[in-house]
Formats: sequence, C-alpha cells, structure tokens
Amino acid sequence: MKLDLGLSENEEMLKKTALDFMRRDATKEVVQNLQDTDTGCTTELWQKMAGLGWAGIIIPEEYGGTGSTLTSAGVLLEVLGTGPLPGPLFSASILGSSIIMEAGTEEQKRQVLPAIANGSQVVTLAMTEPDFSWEPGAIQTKVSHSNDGFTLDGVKLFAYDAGAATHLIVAASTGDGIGLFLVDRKSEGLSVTRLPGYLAGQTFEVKMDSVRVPQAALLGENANNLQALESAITRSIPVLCAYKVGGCQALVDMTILYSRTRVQFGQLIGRFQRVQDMIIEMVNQLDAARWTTYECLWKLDADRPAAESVHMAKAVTSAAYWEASTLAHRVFSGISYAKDHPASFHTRASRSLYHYLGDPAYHRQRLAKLLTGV
Amino acid sequence: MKLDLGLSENEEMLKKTALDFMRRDATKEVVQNLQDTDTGCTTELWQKMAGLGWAGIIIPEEYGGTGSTLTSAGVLLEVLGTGPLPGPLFSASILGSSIIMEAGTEEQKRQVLPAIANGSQVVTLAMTEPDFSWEPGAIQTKVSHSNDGFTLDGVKLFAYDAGAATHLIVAASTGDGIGLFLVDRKSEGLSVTRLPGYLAGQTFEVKMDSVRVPQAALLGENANNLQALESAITRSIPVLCAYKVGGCQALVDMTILYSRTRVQFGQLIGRFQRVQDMIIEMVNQLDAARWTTYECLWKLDADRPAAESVHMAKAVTSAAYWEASTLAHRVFSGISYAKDHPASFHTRASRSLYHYLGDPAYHRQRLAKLLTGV
Amino acid sequence: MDFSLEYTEEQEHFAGEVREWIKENIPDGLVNFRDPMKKTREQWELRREIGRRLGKKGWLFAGYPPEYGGGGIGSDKRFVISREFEKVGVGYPPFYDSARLAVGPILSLGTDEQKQRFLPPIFRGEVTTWQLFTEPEAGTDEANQQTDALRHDKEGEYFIVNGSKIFVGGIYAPPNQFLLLTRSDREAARHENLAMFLAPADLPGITINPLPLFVSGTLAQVNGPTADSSPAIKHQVFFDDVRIHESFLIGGDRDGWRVTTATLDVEHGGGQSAIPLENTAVKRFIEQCRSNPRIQRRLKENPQLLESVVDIFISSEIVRLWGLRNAWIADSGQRAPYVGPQLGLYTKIIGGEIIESLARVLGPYTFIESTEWSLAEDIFEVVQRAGLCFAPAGTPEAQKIIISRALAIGREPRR
Amino acid sequence: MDFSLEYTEEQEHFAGEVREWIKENIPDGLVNFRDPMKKTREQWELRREIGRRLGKKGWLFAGYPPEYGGGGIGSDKRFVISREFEKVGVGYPPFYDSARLAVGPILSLGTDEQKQRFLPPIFRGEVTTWQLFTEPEAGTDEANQQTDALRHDKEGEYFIVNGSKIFVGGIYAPPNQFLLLTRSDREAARHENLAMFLAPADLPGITINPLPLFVSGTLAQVNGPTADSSPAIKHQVFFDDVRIHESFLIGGDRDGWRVTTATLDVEHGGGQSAIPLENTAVKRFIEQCRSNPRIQRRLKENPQLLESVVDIFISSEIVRLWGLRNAWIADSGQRAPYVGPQLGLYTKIIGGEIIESLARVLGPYTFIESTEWSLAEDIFEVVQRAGLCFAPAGTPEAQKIIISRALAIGREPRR
Repeated sequence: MKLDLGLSENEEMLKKTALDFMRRDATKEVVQNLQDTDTGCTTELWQKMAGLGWAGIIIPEEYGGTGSTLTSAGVLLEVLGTGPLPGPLFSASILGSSIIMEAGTEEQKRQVLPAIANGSQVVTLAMTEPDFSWEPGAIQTKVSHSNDGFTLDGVKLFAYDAGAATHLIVAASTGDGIGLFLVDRKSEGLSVTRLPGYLAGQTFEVKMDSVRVPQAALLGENANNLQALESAITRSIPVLCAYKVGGCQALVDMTILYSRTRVQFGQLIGRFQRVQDMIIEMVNQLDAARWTTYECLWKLDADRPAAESVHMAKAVTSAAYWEASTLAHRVFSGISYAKDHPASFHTRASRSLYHYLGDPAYHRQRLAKLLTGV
Repeated sequence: MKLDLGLSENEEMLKKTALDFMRRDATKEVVQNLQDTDTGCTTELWQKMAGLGWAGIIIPEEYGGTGSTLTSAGVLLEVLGTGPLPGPLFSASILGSSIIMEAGTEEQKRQVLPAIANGSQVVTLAMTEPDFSWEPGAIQTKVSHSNDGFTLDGVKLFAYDAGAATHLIVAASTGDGIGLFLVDRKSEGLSVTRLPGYLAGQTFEVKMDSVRVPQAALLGENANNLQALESAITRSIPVLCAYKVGGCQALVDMTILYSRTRVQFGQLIGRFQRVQDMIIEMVNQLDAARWTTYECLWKLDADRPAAESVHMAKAVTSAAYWEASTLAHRVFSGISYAKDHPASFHTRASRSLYHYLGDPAYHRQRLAKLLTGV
Repeated sequence: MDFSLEYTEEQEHFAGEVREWIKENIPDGLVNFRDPMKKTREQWELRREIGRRLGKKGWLFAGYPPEYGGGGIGSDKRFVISREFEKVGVGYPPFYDSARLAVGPILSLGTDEQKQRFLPPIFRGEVTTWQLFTEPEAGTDEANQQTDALRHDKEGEYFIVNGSKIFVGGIYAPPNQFLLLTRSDREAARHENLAMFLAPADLPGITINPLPLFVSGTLAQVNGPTADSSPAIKHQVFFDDVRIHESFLIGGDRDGWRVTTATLDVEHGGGQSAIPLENTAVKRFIEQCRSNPRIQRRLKENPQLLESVVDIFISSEIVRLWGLRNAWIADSGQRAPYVGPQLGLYTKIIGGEIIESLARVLGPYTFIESTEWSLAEDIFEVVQRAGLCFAPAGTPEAQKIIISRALAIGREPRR
Repeated sequence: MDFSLEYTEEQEHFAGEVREWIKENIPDGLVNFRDPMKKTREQWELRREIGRRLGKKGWLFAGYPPEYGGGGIGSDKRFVISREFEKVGVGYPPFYDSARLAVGPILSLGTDEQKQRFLPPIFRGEVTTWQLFTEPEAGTDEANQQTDALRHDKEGEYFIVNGSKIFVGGIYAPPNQFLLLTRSDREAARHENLAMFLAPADLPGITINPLPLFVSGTLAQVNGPTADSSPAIKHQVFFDDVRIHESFLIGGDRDGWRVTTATLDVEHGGGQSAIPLENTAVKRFIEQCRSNPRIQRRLKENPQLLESVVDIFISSEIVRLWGLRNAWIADSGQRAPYVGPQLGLYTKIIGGEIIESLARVLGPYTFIESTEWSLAEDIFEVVQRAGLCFAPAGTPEAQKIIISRALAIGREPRR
C-alpha cells in the first residue's frame, strides 16, 4: 500500500525554517507582548513572515503565492501554534485567500491575491452575527443596491483577527442568497472593536452603519456565493486544526520537561502515577488531534471526500487543545496561573479558538447527520 | 432548619434485620446459585422474606401490609442490593403493589394487595414492547372486548422478573387509552420466556396469543389508567435506585478491603495512586447515587414535587452502578472475571437493571425537558 | 430523613432580626460582587467596615467563644445569618481571608495570653490576615519549607526570618498580619522542623509585590456570592532578616506541622460545618436556558447540547447534596473524614467540566464580556475566572492523598 | 503524506493469488466467528487444518525467516494476506494463540538446535502453544513468579517444576506446548531469578482444569473478525513435580525476565507491524444507526443519543488512525516505543466507553441475545464479551507504566 505518514522534503524544509523563525523572532517574550494587542502581530513580524512566502503559502504561483498544499500550510501553522504566535496569518492567508480563490472573479483574484501574498493586504472574514451560528443561513446583515454599488447594514460578532485586517470579507443577505463583499476597513460607517474578555484573544465586533461599497466589492459574478464560502471554510478548517496541534505539542513538551525537573515530596513529580496519568492523557489528546488533522489535510489535498474528516478534526482538536491546557495547569499548578507563564498563553488560545469556524457542538451535530441521517 | 439525614429508629431496625438476613440466608453461594435461574429466588427465601413483612412493606396495613414509607423500602432494597440478591421483591412488592394501589378499584385492592403482602401472589409489570420505549404511549398490545371479558394480543419484551410472577400486569391499548390488565400467568395463550444473554439476568419475553381474561381483570373503573401507571412507576423508581446504591456500596467495600490485602510489586495495591484514584471514583459514584436516591425518596414521602429528582436519581444510579462495577474489575483485574467472583454478580446486575424503568438516556431527556422546556 | 433547609419557627424569628440588621448596616453598591477584580478600593474598605460591624454584633465569627469576642451562636442561627446575607448578595463568611485558618490553632495550641491578644481583633473584624504557606518549592509538598526562621544567636527571644512566599493574599495590600509557616531548623527531620507565626505584616525587612494571574478561583467560589480569597491578583512576599518576637509563635519551635495540619484540615473542607449556599451561577444558567431566546433557539437547533445542560445540573445537584450531607455529619457529631476533601475535590474537577459544558451551550459568548452582547454577567465571570485554577485550598492531588488516607485505602483503618 | 491503504498494482496482483488460495482452501462454515465461544470442536479442528495449510504455504508466519519455515514475505504482501482474509471473515494471524510470543525470544536467545527444533512446527501451524505467565500472585507484577523450576540435585539437566498458572489458554484443551515462566532461584534478586521454558504440555504431573469466566476479551478483538485468544473459558494449570529437560529452556537459567520482556513487548503492542483491520463492529453499528428503523426512530425521538453515536465513531477513528501510524512507524524503521502501549491502552479504555455508548443507543437490546429480537448479532457479541475484561495483554495500569517509561516522564530520556 501507499501508506506514508512522513513529511516530504519540502515540508521538512518549511518546518525547519518555521522552527528557526519561532526560536529567533517569536520568543516567549514576543508572544507574551502580543497577548492583549488588537492585531496580535507587529509590522516587523508580519513583513518577515510575508518575506518567507508564508502570507501566500496556498495562493497559486500565478497569483504571486508559493502554491503549496494544504498539508504544507498545516505544517507551518503547527509550528506557529507552538508559540502560540497570534496574528492574522491563518485568518487572512488561509481562510481569506481561500474565499477569494473560491468566490472571486478572475479579475478579483489578480487584484487581491498578490496583495495578500506579499502581505500588503490583510483580508479577514466577518460572518457570524449575534445569533452566533456558523450556519451561513443565519446571516442577517442587509445589503441594498445603490446606483454605483451597495450599502451594508448590520453587526458582525466574533470576527477573528479583524483588528489586524486591511479589508473585511462581509457575508450579507442579498435577497438572492448570501453575497460576499470585500470591504475596506477604512470605509465610512464601519467600526471594528475588540471584544473584551479575559480569554477572548483577537475577536472583534464589526458594526456597519450604511457602509457604501463599490459594485466591484461583490465577490464573484452573482449575488449568491454561499457554496464558495462553505467550500473555503471546509478547506481552511484543518489548517486551523494544525495550529491547535502545535499548541498541544508545546504543552506536552513543556509538561514532560517539567516532570523531569520539579521535585515534591523528595522525588521528581513525573514519578507520581497521578502526574504520569495526566501527561499520558495529554499525549492521547495530542495524538488524536494530530492524526485526525493530517488525514483530513491529506484527503483535501488528494481530492478525496473529506466531509466527515473535517467535522471530526475540528471537534477533536478544539476539545483536545482545551483539555491539554487544562491538564498542563494541573501538572504545573501554581506557577502556571501567572500571567507570564507560557501554559497560560495556550489556555487563552484554546478557549479563544474553541468556537472559530464552528465549535465541537456544531461539528458533532453535522457529523451525526452525515453518519445517521438524523 | 430541619435537616436530618439519619435513619429513624424503625429504619435502623429494618436495616439490621435485613443485614442479618443477608448474612444468614443470602450468602455469596446463595446469590451465585440464583444467577441464571428463571425466578431469581427460591420458594424458601421468598417465604422468609414475606414472613418478615417485606412483601407488603409499602402496602397499607388495612390491606395486609406493614404500611411503611418509600424511604423504608429504600433502606431494605439497599441491603438486598449488596448481594445483589435477585428475585421479584422490587418488581412485585414495590412496583406491582404500587400499580394496584394507584390503578385498582377498592375491591381489587382488597383482593390482590393482601395476597402480594403475604407472598402468595407475585405480580409484575409487562409494559415495554419491541420498540423498547418506556413512554407508555408506545404500547401496541391490543385488547378486544368479548362478551364476558377481554382478549389480549401482543408481545412484551424486557419484562423484568416475569419468570417469578404468578400474575402479570399487562399494559394494553384499549382505544380509550392505556388499560392495565391483571393476567394470570397460567392463562391459555400466554407464554413467558427468559431472554438469553450473558448479562441479561431476569428479563423475559411475554407472548400473548388471544389470551382471554375476565372483565374483572381490568384494573380500575375505566379503560385509561395511564396516569396511575406513570405515578406508580415514578414512586417505584427511587426504591429500585436504592437497590443499586446497595450494589455500589458492596463494590466499594469489597474493593477497599482488597486494597488492604493484595500485594503487587512488594506493596499493598492500595498504596498505588492509580488504584486509589479508581476507588475514589467508585466512592464518588456511590455517594452521588446514594444522596440523589434518598433525597428523592424523602420528597415522595413528604409529598413534595419530585419529578426532577426521580429522573436524576435513575440516571445517576444506573450510570453509577455501571461505573462502579467496571472500576471494581479494574482494581481486582483477573480474579474478578471468574464466574463465581462477587464483583461479577454486580456487573451483571448493573447491566441488566440499566434500562429497567427507563435508562439514563430516557431520564436525561425528560430532565432536560423539565429544565429547559426543549 | 429530612432534607429540608426551611426555617423553623425560631429560625424565622431570628431571620427577621438579621434582615433588619442588614437593612440598617449594608449600604447600596456592595451586593453581588462575584468578581473580586471588579471591586474598588473604596468598596473593599466599605466591606471591611461591615466586617467590623458584624464583628461587634458577634456575627462575623458567629460560632466561636464569646469570651474572645466570638458570637457563641449555634449552627441553626448561623445558617440563618448565611442564608439572609446570601439573599442580598453579600458573602458571609469568610470576610477576612485567612483569619479563619488561624483561629483553630490559636484556640488549641496558643497560650492564654495569645488567645487574649490575637482572637478579639480577628473576631471583631478589625484585622486582615494573609496565609503565607506556599513557596516556590513548597506547593503540594507543604512540608518542604525553605523560608528560615532561626532563633537569634544572642537575643534568643527573636527569630530571624529569610525567604519568600508566593501566591498569597487578595487584591488589596497590605494586610495587618501573616499566618506564616517557616522552617525553624535546617537539620531536623521532615515535619519536625517547622514553626508557625501569626506575625504583623509591617515588620522591617518585609516586601510585598503583586503577582498578576491570568485567571482565578475555582468553582467553589460560585457557591457563594462573593469570593475574596481567590482573586486574579496574588502577591509575593519577601523576608530579608525580619525579626519576629517569640510571642508571635503559635505552639512550640517545632510544632509548625501540627499547626499546619490543623489549618489545612479547615482549608481542605474538614472544618466547621457550613450549610452550603445555592450555586447561583448554575441556577442563573438554567434559568437562562429556559428564558433567553438565543439559548432556547440554540438548544432547539442542536438538542445534543441538552446533554451538557443536564450534566451541569446533575453535578451541581451532587455538590448541593454532598454539602447537605457534610453539614449534617458535622452537626450531628459523626466522624467521616473523607467527606470534606471529597466535596472539595469534586467541586474542583466538576468545576472544570461545567465550564466546558457552559462553553458548549453558550457558544462564543462564553468568553465575551461586553455590556451589549454578553449573556448574564455572572455566568461570564464564572467561566472567565473559575474552573481552571485548581491550586487554592489544596490541589486535587493533595485532596486525593487525604481522601485515600481517610478511607484507609491500602492501609488498616484507624479504630 | 499518504494515508491510503489501497493496493498498489503489485499488491493487486498478489491479492488475486490470495483470493484464489482462499477459494480453494477455506471451507464454508468457518467465517465470521466473532465469538469464540460459539465455535464447535469440529470447527476449531477445521481451523487448525487451515492453519497447517497456511503454514505450508508460508503465510501463517509470513514475515519470518524461511530457513525455519517462515514465509519471508515483506510487509506489503503481508498486508494483502490480512486484508483478503478479513474480507471473507477469517482471522489472520494469530492462528495459534501464544506461539507468536515465543518466536521472538527463540530467534534472539535460542540455540541453533532450538531454532531448528521449535520454529518449524510453529511456523507450519502444526502445534498450539499456550502462554503460562500469570499466577495468583503474579498479575500485573509479572516478575513475582511463585512457580518454582529448580535444577534437580542429581540429574542436573532436569528442572523440577511445582506451582500453578491461571487465566491461560483458549476454549479447547489441551494444547501441544507451554511457554512457561518460572522462578529458578528462590534466593536470587528480583528479575534475576526467572527461567523461561517452551515445554511439552503433556508431561507427567501436569493437570489442566477449565476456569469459566463471565465475560471475555477486550475491544481489541473487534479489530479483526476472530479472537481465539480471549475466550470466556480459560484454564488453570497445575504442576506437581514435573520434570522438564534443560533443552526446553530458552536462554539461560536466570534469563527469564529478559525473555519475558521480549515477549511482553510483542504482546503489549510493540511488536511486528500489523496494519490494522477495520473495526467491523463499529462499522456495522453505524450502518444500523442509518438503516435499522428501530434505531432510527429512537435517535429521532431522543437526539441527545446522537452524542453517543459520535463518541463511538470518533474513538474508533482514532484507533484506526493510531493503528496506521504504528504500522508506518514500524515499517519505516522509526523508534517511538510509546505508540504500541498507547494504542493498547486507548483501545481498552475506549472499549469500555464504547460499550456504554452502545447500551445507551441500543437500549435493552444491548444485552439480549435472541435470534428473534436482537439487533445485529455481532454487535451483541461485542457488548457481551468485550469492554469489561481489561486484563489480557497487560492491564491498563501495566501499559501506563510502559508508556511513562517510553515517554521518559519524570526521568532522563534515553539517547
């Protein structure tokens, strides 16, 4: 059989570059300083990443990207997840560019994708609304047609990484279905506000009060782009999962290391069965997350049916990252509750990303439907 | 406040009598020999129990019983559950007599209840059908009216303790609703067959092929006795729960004892954190089962609203008994898989009783409905 | 059996008295602080003032001996006080952090002079006390103290303290005094080398620095309306040649572990009976499941979520029932030493699971604190701050050790 | 990456050969024995006959050295053999219980003479072997053997064996030989006092008694269509002054623990790569959820049950994926010693949870075996026999010890 679960030569190289980048440019202090910022990133870091070709990693070469596979993107995001390095790389360069590729006209692709690839434009999605459903059917943002374009009215909530965006892709109800509009962040009537919350990370409220956009802002050639949006989300999910896999891996690594140095009751804590059991459970969570994610990436890259895999990967990784960080706190105890302890960065990330592109409840329901028809 | 969770003097006495009975008359060997029998009991044991007044424990004194509270019945059943002593005591003397009390006419009560109380009649319920729903609405057994009585046709499955019954209470669809019929086990056309299955215990298939019963077999004065049936089931559930509490208690006791004698790797296994954690979890399951059960019994005895409590107690105890026996096997390991090890009796009982009067899935759904309206 | 917590006639009468007192003494703006981070200094001072009034009334340490300023009030009435304060959303007790922990050892091991000196200010609510046990190398292994308190070579009635303590105190510093565990002998055997002090917090050589956490508390705090003891700002305290007079020593030079065990017994849930209050957060959550249209719609769209609602309800019911059991065991003078830490452990573990269940049902709102968009504020606070920090009042692992001993797993039971 | 198990062209070609062989050699009435208790003696003998034919063909121990009768076949083709046998519902391998465990030690520690004597009959499927390790006092603590094999005072080339072994063998006795772990020295240090034999089962002084269990197997057995190794009848074997010649000793007088470790490494999942087969029971269950009108109705009436369906599906997928990973790790010559016991542990734990989930979804049918009323028979068998017995092939606790070592938790990693 063809079974081969190793990385290709290119993927190994990409991984090495990414690990070097993390070691040099995204140290614990850098990650810590980005924790409560609006952008989750600095201009300098962003330019470095774009310079490495990461901002265009899945964008075809003809549009200025490096045209890599989703698996490659997963390998990269996994390494960034070990930080966890926040910032809009996933939201813009994976999800944002996927939407443009799936929904945009040839002209729009030529205009936007190179700008995403070189890092000059950061395009993120504003889809969910106060009803917090990842079902695109729940969208209530309204569009009205005006002579020279459209006017958008509505509120988006839980818009990830909108604070770093130069442009937002706004999903709105056109009457014919769900239209996607590429909106300049600086448009009049548009406000982007970070949602407060101890663990909320980079999620935003986007308010649109008679925001006028030109005709060309409508992605694609018709006013219903729901299928394209769903397809882009489906293809992006396992890359986000890989980021969480990286988080789990970092938590496992730091916890095992701690088990070899921390002494209580005169012995290394890793010799206590209770501590061992917690770490074993963390490793199980990690490995469940890792292999559901990478099989899913492989299926998408190989054009195989992947619907069950996508739902499973998102449900498994969201829960795994949550559990792994909780368990890490139990092993570290006290010190890990300090604001500057790396485990706490992962805890915040695991909670913040739990619902992004659908929480386990949503994906488990969809999976149940696929399995049973009910 | 009035808070007092201790047993009354009467209850303490009953408990002591029951403990003595178990020690003398229901030893491990007795319980073992009853494992795969049709009745789950011997005539001798049954007469002894009836002689102690247990067969009529909740039947009012005017009908020949001892007129005790449900809490008292719980105290008794808890002790029997430590065996676990099988047999029809719960099915006949708690559930069966409750149905007669709730549904029967005065004359029927005068006829049947004293016979239940002195042990000469064993009356059990045959309600669920191949669709295995504890919703009485799902009943499809048909009744037709004949000149001098009724004719019953249908199949009952999972009829607990029908093998020991002298009479069955058959729930059937009368057209006006659900009627309850007291059917002699020896009626022509009625067959009772033990359902095979390694863990099935005393559950039976009851087939009725044109079974003719007299007019007087219909319990109560009208052909719809659904509410009475539901009320009797509700009142009986926590007593069944108490039996499971006894099972959990026995499992905890034998496991802790084993932790103090079994040596592996040169030390008592109870010194290993992994073993401790399993036992702690067993104790948690036991205590969750115990207190949800006894609060529920108290609420019913005190005529307080108890619907949420009943659903919770059945869901919690069914799961707790299952878990406690599984964990006991993990502590005992090898030896407990032998057919004559007491832990294995409990495992079979916990599986067999899991669905009796509604499994956790059923009761959790009902509870959710009460809590949320959904 | 009787599971009822309804007032007796006598209690009802006393409740009227309490309600009256509350009306006269509790100003507006003090109720419903679920999140201690949100309390201003001014509000904190106000609560101290209420503490002093309560102390004067004998209701602050209501069950303790009146000869030292305690209330000498029976458990029936203490329950009424707690319940009435709960109704108006003001936590009661503890008011003053770790003072409760110090009281037991002082009563059993302190000298008469110490009782006279230490207890009245505590009972009257005049002083705040911090517990200084935890050190970087002494977490769950509480006996492994590295902070030295060595008798001065020449002035033998003084101890010289050097070292540091971590994860101590509440949001506002400084407190008045420390309950301070130290190592009094570098050579002596484990458990025989410790000394406990109840010492002033303002001695020369003491430095108190804030230590911000990213989260705080456990689900336990949800069981009452306030939780002063587990805020998201703790402190680190440094001792640099601090001189402490031996009159502040509780018990003997080597009695520290005995004293610690007595305090931990209280902290880990084995202490004085306290009838559990309602779990207001869960109650509010279930209410919202029934009434909040957004949650109703979500539950109807995805009935699988009902499993999480039921999980939350059942675990909080078990916490409530075990709380009743523990109170009954304590009040009826029975001995069942595992039940305290069992409830403590379960509350923590289940707390974490409840948070995850809440996150399932409430969706991304779980983590958003926004006046415009968030769900009930108290639910947000629970999710934010609770369910993660397992350390305070003993890690789950420490509690399991105690439970295993109490159940005599793998050892002969004590007769 | 490539997660595909589809045949290559070369494999497809070989598969035709295997299918041809199966058609010619496997009689009817032998397929789909999920429950070993249901196999008659006649059927069992028939399977032995197939084993001999497979052995002759070199497909029984397909990966082992041809010089001793093994197949010398690469993993690509071995996978084809397994998959094709799975398709017709006949388990492959193991055919002969514990023989597989004996092979590794013989190859690495046996003398040339022993290899020539022992291996060909095993590889050719001519003998059945039982593993005799477990004793009443040697469960998880495998090194604590009490069965003595002491050298005879005068006839030094003989060992005299006394003691008893428990939980051994399959449904039909007697086997041909025992892989027998004994204590060869009562005084020597732990781990240096053991001796391993591959000895005939019919020596004078040996008694074999049946030991009925109430349940058997683990979910692991569900991963293939048959499971000879975990039936609900085990045996107890007594040794009463049994003389065993030293030519049956594997390794030296004191090498027993080394040999045991080598066999346990195989048993606990660290052995020769085996591409995992499909979990047929879960597959059938999910099919029934979609197609069985009773289950469909139940799921629609109570959508909360869908959570259990999803749980079952996801855990079996994780088992499948880890199986792939383990096969890839072994085939690509990497070292990740935790993955074998991790899969073993997870399969057991998840097995118990799957049974409970099945019981929720299938209702009381879960435990009923009745041709008229039961659901799919193979599901019944899984629930009845699996998911409870955690002991075979190492308790979860034993596996956790191995995993912790392999991950170097609390210890320096081996370089």
